Amino acid sequence: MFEAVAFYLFAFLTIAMFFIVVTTSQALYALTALAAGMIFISAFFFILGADFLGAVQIIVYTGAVMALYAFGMMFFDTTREVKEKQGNKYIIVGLSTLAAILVVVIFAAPMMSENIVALYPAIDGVGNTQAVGLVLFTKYLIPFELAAIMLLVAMVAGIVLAGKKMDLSITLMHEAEIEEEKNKKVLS
Amino acid sequence: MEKYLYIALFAPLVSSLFSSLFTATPKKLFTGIMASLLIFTSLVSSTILLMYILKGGEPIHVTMMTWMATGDLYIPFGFVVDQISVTMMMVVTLVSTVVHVYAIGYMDHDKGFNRFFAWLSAFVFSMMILVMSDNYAGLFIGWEGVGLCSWGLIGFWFHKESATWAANEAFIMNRIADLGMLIGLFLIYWNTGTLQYDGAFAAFHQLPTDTLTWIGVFLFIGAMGKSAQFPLHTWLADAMEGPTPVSALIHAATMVTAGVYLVIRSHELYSLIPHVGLFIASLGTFVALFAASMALVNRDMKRVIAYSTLSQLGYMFAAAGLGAYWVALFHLMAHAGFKALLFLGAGNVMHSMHDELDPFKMGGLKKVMKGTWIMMVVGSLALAGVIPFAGFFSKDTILEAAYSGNHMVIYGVLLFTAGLTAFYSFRLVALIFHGEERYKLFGIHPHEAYRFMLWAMSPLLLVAIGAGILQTPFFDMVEEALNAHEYHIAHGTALIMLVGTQMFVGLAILYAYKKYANSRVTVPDGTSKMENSFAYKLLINQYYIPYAYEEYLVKPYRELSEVFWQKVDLKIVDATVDGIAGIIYSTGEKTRVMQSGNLSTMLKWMVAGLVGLLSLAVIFGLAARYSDEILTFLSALGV
Amino acid sequence: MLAPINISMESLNIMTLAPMLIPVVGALLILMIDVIKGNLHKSLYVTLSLLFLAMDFFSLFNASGIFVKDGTILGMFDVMLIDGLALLAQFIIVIASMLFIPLALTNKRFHEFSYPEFFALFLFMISGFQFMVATDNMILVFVGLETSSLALYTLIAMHNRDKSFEAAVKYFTMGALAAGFFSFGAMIFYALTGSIEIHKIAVVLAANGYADMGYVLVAISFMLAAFAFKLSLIPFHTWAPDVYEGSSATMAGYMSIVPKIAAFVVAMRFFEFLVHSDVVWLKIVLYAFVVITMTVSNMWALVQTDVKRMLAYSSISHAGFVMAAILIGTTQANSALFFYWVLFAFTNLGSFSMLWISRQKDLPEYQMSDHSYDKFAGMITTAPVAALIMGLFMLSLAGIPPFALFWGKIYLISAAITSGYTVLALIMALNSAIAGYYYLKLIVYMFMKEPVMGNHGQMYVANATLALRTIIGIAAVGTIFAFVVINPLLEFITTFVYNSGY
Amino acid sequence: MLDHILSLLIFFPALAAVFGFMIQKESMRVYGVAVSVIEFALSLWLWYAFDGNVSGMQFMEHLPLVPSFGINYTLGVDGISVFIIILSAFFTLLGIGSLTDTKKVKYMIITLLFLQMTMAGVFAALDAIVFYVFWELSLVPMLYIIGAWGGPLRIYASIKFFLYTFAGSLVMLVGMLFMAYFYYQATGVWSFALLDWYRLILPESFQLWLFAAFFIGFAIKVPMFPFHTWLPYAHGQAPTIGSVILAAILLKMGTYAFVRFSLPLFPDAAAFFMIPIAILAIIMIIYTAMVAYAQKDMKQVVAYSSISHMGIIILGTFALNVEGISGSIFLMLGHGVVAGALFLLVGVIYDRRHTKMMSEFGGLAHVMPRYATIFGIMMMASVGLPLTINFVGEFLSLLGFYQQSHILTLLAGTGIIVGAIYMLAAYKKAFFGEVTNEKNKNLPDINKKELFGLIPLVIVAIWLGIYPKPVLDPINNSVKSIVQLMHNKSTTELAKKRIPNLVKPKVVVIDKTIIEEVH
Amino acid sequence: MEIGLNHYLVLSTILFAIGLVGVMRRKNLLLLFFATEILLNAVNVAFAAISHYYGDLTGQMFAFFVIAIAASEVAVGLGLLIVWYKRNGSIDLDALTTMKG
Repeated sequence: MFEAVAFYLFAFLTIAMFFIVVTTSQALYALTALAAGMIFISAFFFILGADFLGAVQIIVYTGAVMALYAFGMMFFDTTREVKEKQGNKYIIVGLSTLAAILVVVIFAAPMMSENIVALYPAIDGVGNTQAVGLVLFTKYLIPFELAAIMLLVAMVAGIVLAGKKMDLSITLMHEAEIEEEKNKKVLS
Repeated sequence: MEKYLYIALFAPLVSSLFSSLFTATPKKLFTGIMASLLIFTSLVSSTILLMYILKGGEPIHVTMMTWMATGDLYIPFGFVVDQISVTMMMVVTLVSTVVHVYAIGYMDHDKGFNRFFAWLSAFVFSMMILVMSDNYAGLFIGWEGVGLCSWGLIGFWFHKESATWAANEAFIMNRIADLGMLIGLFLIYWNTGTLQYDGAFAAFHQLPTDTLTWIGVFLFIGAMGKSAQFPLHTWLADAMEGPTPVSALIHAATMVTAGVYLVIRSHELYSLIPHVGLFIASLGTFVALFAASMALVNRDMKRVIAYSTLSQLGYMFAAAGLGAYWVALFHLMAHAGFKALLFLGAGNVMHSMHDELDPFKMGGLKKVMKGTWIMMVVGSLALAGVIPFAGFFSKDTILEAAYSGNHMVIYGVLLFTAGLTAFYSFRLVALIFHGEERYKLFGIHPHEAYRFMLWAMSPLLLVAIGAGILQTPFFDMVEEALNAHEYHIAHGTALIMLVGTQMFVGLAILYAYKKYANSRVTVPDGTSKMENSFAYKLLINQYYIPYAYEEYLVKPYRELSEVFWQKVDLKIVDATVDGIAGIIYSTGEKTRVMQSGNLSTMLKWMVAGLVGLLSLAVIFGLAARYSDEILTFLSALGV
Repeated sequence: MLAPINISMESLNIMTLAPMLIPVVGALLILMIDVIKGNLHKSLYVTLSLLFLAMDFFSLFNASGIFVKDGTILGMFDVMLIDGLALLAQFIIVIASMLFIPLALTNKRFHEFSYPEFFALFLFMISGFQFMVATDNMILVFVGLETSSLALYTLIAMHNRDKSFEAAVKYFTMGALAAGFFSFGAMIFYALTGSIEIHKIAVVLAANGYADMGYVLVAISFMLAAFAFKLSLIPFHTWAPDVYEGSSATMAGYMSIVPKIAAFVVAMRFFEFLVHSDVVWLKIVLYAFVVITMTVSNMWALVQTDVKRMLAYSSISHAGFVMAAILIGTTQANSALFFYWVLFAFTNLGSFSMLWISRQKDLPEYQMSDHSYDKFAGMITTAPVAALIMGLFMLSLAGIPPFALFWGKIYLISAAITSGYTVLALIMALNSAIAGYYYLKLIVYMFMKEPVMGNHGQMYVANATLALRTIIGIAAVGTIFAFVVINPLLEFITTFVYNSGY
Repeated sequence: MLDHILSLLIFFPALAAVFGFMIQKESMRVYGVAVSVIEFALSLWLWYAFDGNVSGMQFMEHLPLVPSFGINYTLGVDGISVFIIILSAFFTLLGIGSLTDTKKVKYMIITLLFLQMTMAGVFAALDAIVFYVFWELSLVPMLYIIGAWGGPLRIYASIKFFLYTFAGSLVMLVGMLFMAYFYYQATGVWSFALLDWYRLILPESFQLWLFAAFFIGFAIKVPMFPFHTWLPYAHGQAPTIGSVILAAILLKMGTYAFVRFSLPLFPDAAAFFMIPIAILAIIMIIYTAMVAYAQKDMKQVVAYSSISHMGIIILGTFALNVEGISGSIFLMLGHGVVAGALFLLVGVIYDRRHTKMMSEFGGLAHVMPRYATIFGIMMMASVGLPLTINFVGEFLSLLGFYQQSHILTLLAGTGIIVGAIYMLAAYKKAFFGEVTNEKNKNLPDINKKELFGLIPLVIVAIWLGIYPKPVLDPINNSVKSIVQLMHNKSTTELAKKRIPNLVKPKVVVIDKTIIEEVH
Repeated sequence: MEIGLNHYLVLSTILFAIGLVGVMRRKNLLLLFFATEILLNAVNVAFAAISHYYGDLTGQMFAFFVIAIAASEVAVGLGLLIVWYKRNGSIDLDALTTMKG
């Protein structure tokens, strides 16, 4: 019963929050709502016994990602009201409701799956974090390492793109200008 | 003897090639002389061959080389000299020798002197192939070859629009007939397996009459074109645009008789299908009358002679159609002589009258041109069939043949036509040589032709006068080859017929003289009563047949061609192709707006794609899940 | 409590990682060199990258030797899967990359190549692609895909001009959406089967007899949408022309080859078992995708005024063409896919390189865009050799024999015929005719028009250095003399594909 | 060397063309002539070495190309193809030799040499894919020739030419792949070798579809009505040399392919489609002749006349008997010579006046008598006068088809009438009459270089008209074997009826003793 | 009332749909990126739920990696936005239409 109450409560909250994210014209509201929605989602993770995931959700999303977005917002000066020209609303609403209805229709039907064997069962008496660690560092070691590379890529990319290197475009400059620019750098 | 065969055949070719070397150079007299000599050589060889055949020699048959051989088809260049072909060879070489010599004088001042001889000799060569070939394909080579040379010679003065037009008309009309001939050849090949005369003739006896009829009809269509039989006759009169020697050689003596030759050559075929023969005879008779009627009023000297040629060709076909092949051949031979004579005489007149053709503008030329006058009169007498000139013997035999075959209508018409013939020929003579000297009105100073031209014409004069005596030896010669027989009519009847015919002819001549050989004759100006009568108009306009051809065949053809090009080819066929390409291109042009470049639109497209896939999935998934129910439902609906 | 886990090193098959790790090491090395000493010339990085790619190639060679001997290799807790498809795709990826990287040595300087990060990211990207194709675990596929994509977005943006940012942003945003689709699709499969490994999914679905058809179809829909994005199938293609136009020509050429082959391999792993089971729906949808993509993008290519954009649409069309192989799903078709793609790689890289060497920094007034058709007018008189080579590539793309793509084309069409897709074969063939038009258009401009005023031949080879000429030479030779190698190539590919069970 | 003479014939000009890039501009013409002389000499050597009594393939070459997919580089010639190869070398020589001063003459010669490679390749190929390779490749040089040296609409014309033929041949390619697949099904081995395919007897329904697929490719190339509209544009815009080779050789690829592929591979379908195709051919003959009559442009007249003649070739081909097929092959040569010559002739006048409109001319026979003579000879050859090359072919084609249908042959025969009409009308307009246009008064007559191109053609046109045996005999032998093959392969009643059996059934004399023994 | 797997799936779908709405209607790129985060989060909920109901950890793994991916995307996406913003002074999506057709 508690589970049901919790589910519906958080479901309502997340939906509401995310709805605000996509509809509000205040960027700050959107950001806040997104952060709140993320936290509510972590609640689901806790309900579902994925404690580690819930923690990660809060730390990574609400902590890191939201902070990044906040910086971004400040940078872009979007704290004011965002004016968006809207094209045909019917297309948007129509398409998304259709998509939702279609999938919901199917998901409302019970799955008849059999033959499902838990490959990496949650072991009784072992904490979620421990179990996750076990799987993560055996079976999913390679994806984990690759994820590290991915983060490295993202980091390098972020630095390259946001850094000073992109300020002057060599692509658009003539050879002579490039030389000039180089000399300037050496001199300074 | 083969040697002479080859000489007779190839001397004209050599002559032609020799002359053609000089086509681009100014006039060289020696080309004319050389050509005449070579043609004469051919004549001599032909004469030797004739002697050989007359002496009862076996027909000479040579096969020079293979022409075409594929599948079961085998066509060699084979030549045969038998009674029929040797007669034709004689006619061809004799007339052409005369014409060659004559042309040296006639074409004296012409720029294209050398070219003329090249064409003329080429014609002789083609004609020789035509008559000497031992198979239908070879005959067809000559057939087309003479057509080509006729085209070149009619259009010899190619700066004249009328000449080139006439040349093309002649060629195309002949082509129409050639198609018939070609089909005839195909029929012969697929039914007998060969195009050789002897092989084909032998096989004809085994064929059903239907097939033979078709063969006969198609071959005769070919003959109709070349011999200008109705309805393909209009080209012949127009062909008079060519130089007169050409008219004499091609359009009187030789080429136009090729059709007759074809029928005679295929007599073994036609004797198996008498109903076709009767048709030929009827058509010939009709043409005889039809052409003679047009000759009555025509005001163009050469055209009158041309119509008379047509008319005489009708006689020949009448004879051939009735099975009297030897008579046809004999008439062909005699006709070649006197008709060439007439043409050449007319050529002299033209020459002296500065190419004036209207006999009404002449008159009284007898004084100036005595030699020509004699020749023309003799030629006309022969044409009219007055005893004892050549025409009498040949034409009279045709009438006999018609009579003895009980074809009274044919007989009657031919007899009547004989009268017409006499009338129009002497109308011409009277207008040209007798009466007032009307030419003076036009400031012309006529003069007699070169003497050597007259001398050159003399062999023809001899033929015109004395060919009659050759009838018996000729009959003996061809008796076997053509399965000939004399026509025996009761003596009394024959005498009555003879006298009657001669009287009729004589009256016609007298009437012609009376009407045209007097001082009252003036140049018609289109005001006289006669000129406005319906009959006159009908005749002078050639029964409106050329007009009808122009209006109902040529023009529609031209317009249809234009429609095919402008409307069908460009607007339908091509436009369809371009249209397909255009549709593809414009679809691209129209739908490229999908690529608006706006990210939001792009994202919407993606979602739309997903939703599309999902809807398909749901529909399909539901259908799969409830397939049983759907099937029951459908079956309940009776699907 | 948990029992300690013992893992023997042998069972891990660590060598399966070698091909992917080599570029990673290379990338790290480049980054480190940059840290130690900056401002080094790009040729160093190009050579280093080339070196590591060569090593990558040899390790692949080594792996394929083992594959030929022992068959499919699983490694690292069965996450890594080195089968024929993985090897072939990696070969193509590595070879195309090796052909691509020397193109950085242009005469003129361009922004991206002036920074070592470009090369590092490039090598990371390759490694990402390699991971993506060498597994059937959807997590690894996803992570590999994202690694490479994120690197790719950056590489595009590093060209550093407005259009390239625009391109990168568009690509990125749509990529994010596609990532959402992918994960959602994977989720449904997971819900259905409790597994995210493709072969297990296949097994479980088959055991269930596809009972939850609706779910399966929804999952396929999402997956299809994700792959269709990556493979630029209509209507998920909208990024492609803009991204190709916005990025440098050489990058565009690269993008038309490498990311797509990676996506093709995954799609092949994913859809093959579905095509062969009774999912008729998938066949219909794929059929529609193939036909629409081929035809419509051809029509759009017809109306382009810029050569690069035209080539972008043509690449879309080619992708649609090759997608037919997945629809057909026989060994011949799957071999044809790789076969076609190898040949396509040579030709398409060649033609994009030709654009690349003619890239100007500022446009004369008669030129609307970087590579407008007008630019190439009368090229035969001003730069005959370049015109001939470009014409050659166009003919090859059009499928004129005996140039490279023709062989791919007949093999693929033959595969269609062999499996009874007659109408499809005809549509494929006729599309080549439509495509002929726009390839010809360039030929017409190059060979049959007079040069535009002020146009001198130098422009067409402005960027040419020995490296670029060599690469174009290799591509041209590969295109012309393809017929010499098709037999070994075909046998090689067929063996690999067949032994992988596809 | 004789073992590889076909490869030599194919690749020598290509190699020479590649080397041609190194030649200096002014020397290019000499180089081109030299190469084409060698090529022509090689082709003559091929003829010399060719055994006319053998009906099968000679000088076979075989090199595995893609053995796993059954593609082999197989070459060979028989009586059907050998002469077209010679003709193509001949025309390349004439074309290069009589090339007038054009811009970029170097590229023109290189292109022509490449074209020669593809032409030789098409006719020598005995593997479907190799055939297809050369077939498609031949489009490219021609595209360039039309597009770069053509008239004002050249780009439209060249693209139309290319795409139309390309689209058609792609359908044909699908057909070829199907054929290979059927072979694979029947034998378990992939093969594109024509001689292998000959052994395959397909059910009639398959034959019909495959025939249709091949037909589209070939018919567009020929070009048959209603796929012909690219041709007038191509001819109208192409430079002289382009038209010459297009008409003389490239169009023949289509008809040749009918004989090489459609007939022996699908005898039942050929017999089935005989009448419809014959009707198309007759439409081609009459309709295009009429369209030709309506033309104002001399070159278009010749262009449409080509279509008309191709109609007769098609008709002969679908006569399905030895006479017809031999005739059609001979007519391919004949039409090649004649149409090539006519286009050269039109080019002569175009070089002088830069117009081809007949209304601009008139009375040319006065100022250019030699030109008029040669034109006249070629016109008469085109009209199909006996003792010219075309007559042999036309006669045999029509003769052959007469066996199949009387009435259709009669209709087709009207071709000789309508053909004469437009040709004579055109000749009259251009050459006869007075010289009315001032510009024509001082036109120089035909010069030596032009004569170099034309005289050989005149000689050939007449020589082969009088003595076609050296060419016709080998053709006949090869055609016989094809017809027999078709007869043996045919399965339907209709085909058995329409395709003659050349092996006359032997009367078996039964020995009495044998019968007694049986008893 | 028992909360089953389907409940979570439906919830996930609804969230996903909201994300789609955001993706389609947002013109401000930053806010658009928010929407993509919603998409990924929606999937994560479902993964966690399936993982829970099947007693299998793989789902959690997937969710874990999805979070990592989302984080990296943010980094790169923001980098792109910054460089774009520096040039154009706008992150409005409608300004991104120089290439089309």
